[in-house]
Amino acid sequence: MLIAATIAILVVMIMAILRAITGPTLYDRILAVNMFGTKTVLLISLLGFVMGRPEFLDIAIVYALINFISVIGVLHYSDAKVFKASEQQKK
Amino acid sequence: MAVAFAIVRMKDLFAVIMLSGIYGLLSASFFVAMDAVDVAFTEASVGAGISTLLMLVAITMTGRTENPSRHKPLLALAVVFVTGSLLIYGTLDMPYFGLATDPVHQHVAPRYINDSMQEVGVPNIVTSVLASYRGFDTFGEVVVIFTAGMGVLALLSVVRKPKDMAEIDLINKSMHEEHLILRIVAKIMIPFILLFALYVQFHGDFGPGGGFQAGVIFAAAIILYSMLFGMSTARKVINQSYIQLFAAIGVLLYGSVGVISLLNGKNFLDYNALSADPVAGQHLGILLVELGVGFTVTSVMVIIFFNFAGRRNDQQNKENNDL
Amino acid sequence: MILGLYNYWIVVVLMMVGFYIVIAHGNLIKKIVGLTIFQTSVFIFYISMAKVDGGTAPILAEGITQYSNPLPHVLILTAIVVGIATTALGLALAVRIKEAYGSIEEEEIQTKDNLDC
Amino acid sequence: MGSLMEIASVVFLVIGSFLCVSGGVGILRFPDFYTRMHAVGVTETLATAMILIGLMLQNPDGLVLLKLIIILLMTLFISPTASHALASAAVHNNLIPELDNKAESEKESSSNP
Repeated sequence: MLIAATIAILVVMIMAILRAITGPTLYDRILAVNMFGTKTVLLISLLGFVMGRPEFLDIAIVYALINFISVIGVLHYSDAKVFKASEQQKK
Repeated sequence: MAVAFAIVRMKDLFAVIMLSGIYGLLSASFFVAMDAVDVAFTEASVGAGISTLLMLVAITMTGRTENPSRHKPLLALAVVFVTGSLLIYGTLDMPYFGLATDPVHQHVAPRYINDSMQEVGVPNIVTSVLASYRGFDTFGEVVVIFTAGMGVLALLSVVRKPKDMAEIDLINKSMHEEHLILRIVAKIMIPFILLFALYVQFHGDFGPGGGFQAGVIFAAAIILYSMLFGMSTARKVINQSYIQLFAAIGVLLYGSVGVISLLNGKNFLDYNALSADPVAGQHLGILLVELGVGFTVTSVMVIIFFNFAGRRNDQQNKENNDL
Repeated sequence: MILGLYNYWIVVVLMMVGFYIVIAHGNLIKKIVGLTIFQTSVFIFYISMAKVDGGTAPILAEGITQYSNPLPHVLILTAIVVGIATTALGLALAVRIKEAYGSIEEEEIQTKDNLDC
Repeated sequence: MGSLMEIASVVFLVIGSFLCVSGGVGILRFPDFYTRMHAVGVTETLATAMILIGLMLQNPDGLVLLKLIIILLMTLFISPTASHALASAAVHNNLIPELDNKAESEKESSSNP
């Protein structure tokens, strides 16, 4: 069962990558990365259980934290003028 | 793999950087699947978090789009294909993936695996190899990190005029009205992150973790703070000269542990000299050394980020003044 | 049996992608991204060499006899952090180049240099 | 008792995986950014919670349970916050939702005066 859940998460991760590659706007990409990060947290906790060493959950915690930080950071810096200008040019 | 190919094709640097963030996450999950938990730990905090952020800050300063290259990439492709096929030809002689009889696993690894518990007394073999058996290497790495931090400092440090400060404060205040929810959540999260970094630092002997990872996580918390509350606030909390001092203290702590063991008549970084009981000495030595690593990594990461962000603020202020 | 080498092929492909970015693209930031890809491929190379079938992570625990090789893990662990520090240094250089030349495209920088001479 | 826990855990894992996949389909198939974000933001939190609870039921002992709870709490904090920040940044930077023409004109008429 754990393995089935792992495979499901892998499939979703591939979907997120596709969105990040095709994503028309910047925010689509950020959204995909955010989702990818959450899925990685899940994947790692599942992998820990699949391999029978659940003490690896530390890594999942780090992922959750770092994912948050990087999303916030990306949003913070994507407010910059450079991006706004180019986004408007696209329209 | 596909991510890497997509990175090649993209002209839009922002997308490239987002993809490289995904690439970092992906390689970290690969490391978990390959049992390299400590490495995954580091790659998680570094590849997915800090490096993405740094690249992002850099492209806000250098512009977002990439010019199409004028000459044909055929030559480059040819070179790449030739090198690649040569390398693949080379791998034909390599041992198969995952065999326990590979030459890599015959040389020193069995000794680390079998004897480290008696000699060092730390369950996490990676930590014991990192800090004890190959302590000298790690010392070198720490010095490299320190030097890189100093390099960034030399390249990007800004001499700030006190007159500008009030102006920046004003900008920050108006900006932060928008980030109310974020700031409250961050206020809740930051203490947890710091606490967790300390846990990682001192739990490195028993589980995945250690000075490098803890340093990066600690620095990430500080970076989060400085992003949401403004650079000038963060600079008030964390004075940059203290941080520089801490970076130096970390290296010095590491080095002085080595010197003390020299003075006690053993080799450089031989922790058995630190205490009458060898295992206790090893524990003490690893603790101190990891602490030194943690100090240096934290302060270097913070220095790097502060200088990038400070440089960027400076540029923006200049642009504002020009307008 | 030759399929047992697939991990090395993945590494080679990744490495070549990074290499291609470095030599074929003019943008300095893109080059740095290429370098990180190259770097990560080397990390994957080491880590996949350390993997032992049926082994688990090298943290001693009761009832486990087969561990993966800890030595490459140590090397890569430090290499990652050193890698980020050097990447930051490279980015800092790119930023300074942008300030000095107004561009981070290799060719534009070269033409400007030639004009100066 | 043990088998009951296992069944419950399997059920939670199945629900969680299903929600994950539906979120993934959502992020691929929905037409514009806001709908995608809705799909992801809604399913993600619940799916994470489900899978983590499923894992908790697999191994109910001390430290592991504690860590799983920490992860759960963090995702419950982080995920909505990140979604909120993302959406507000998108609105702030004038990313216009793709609406029907009718709805759009109504919205414009209501916002213009």
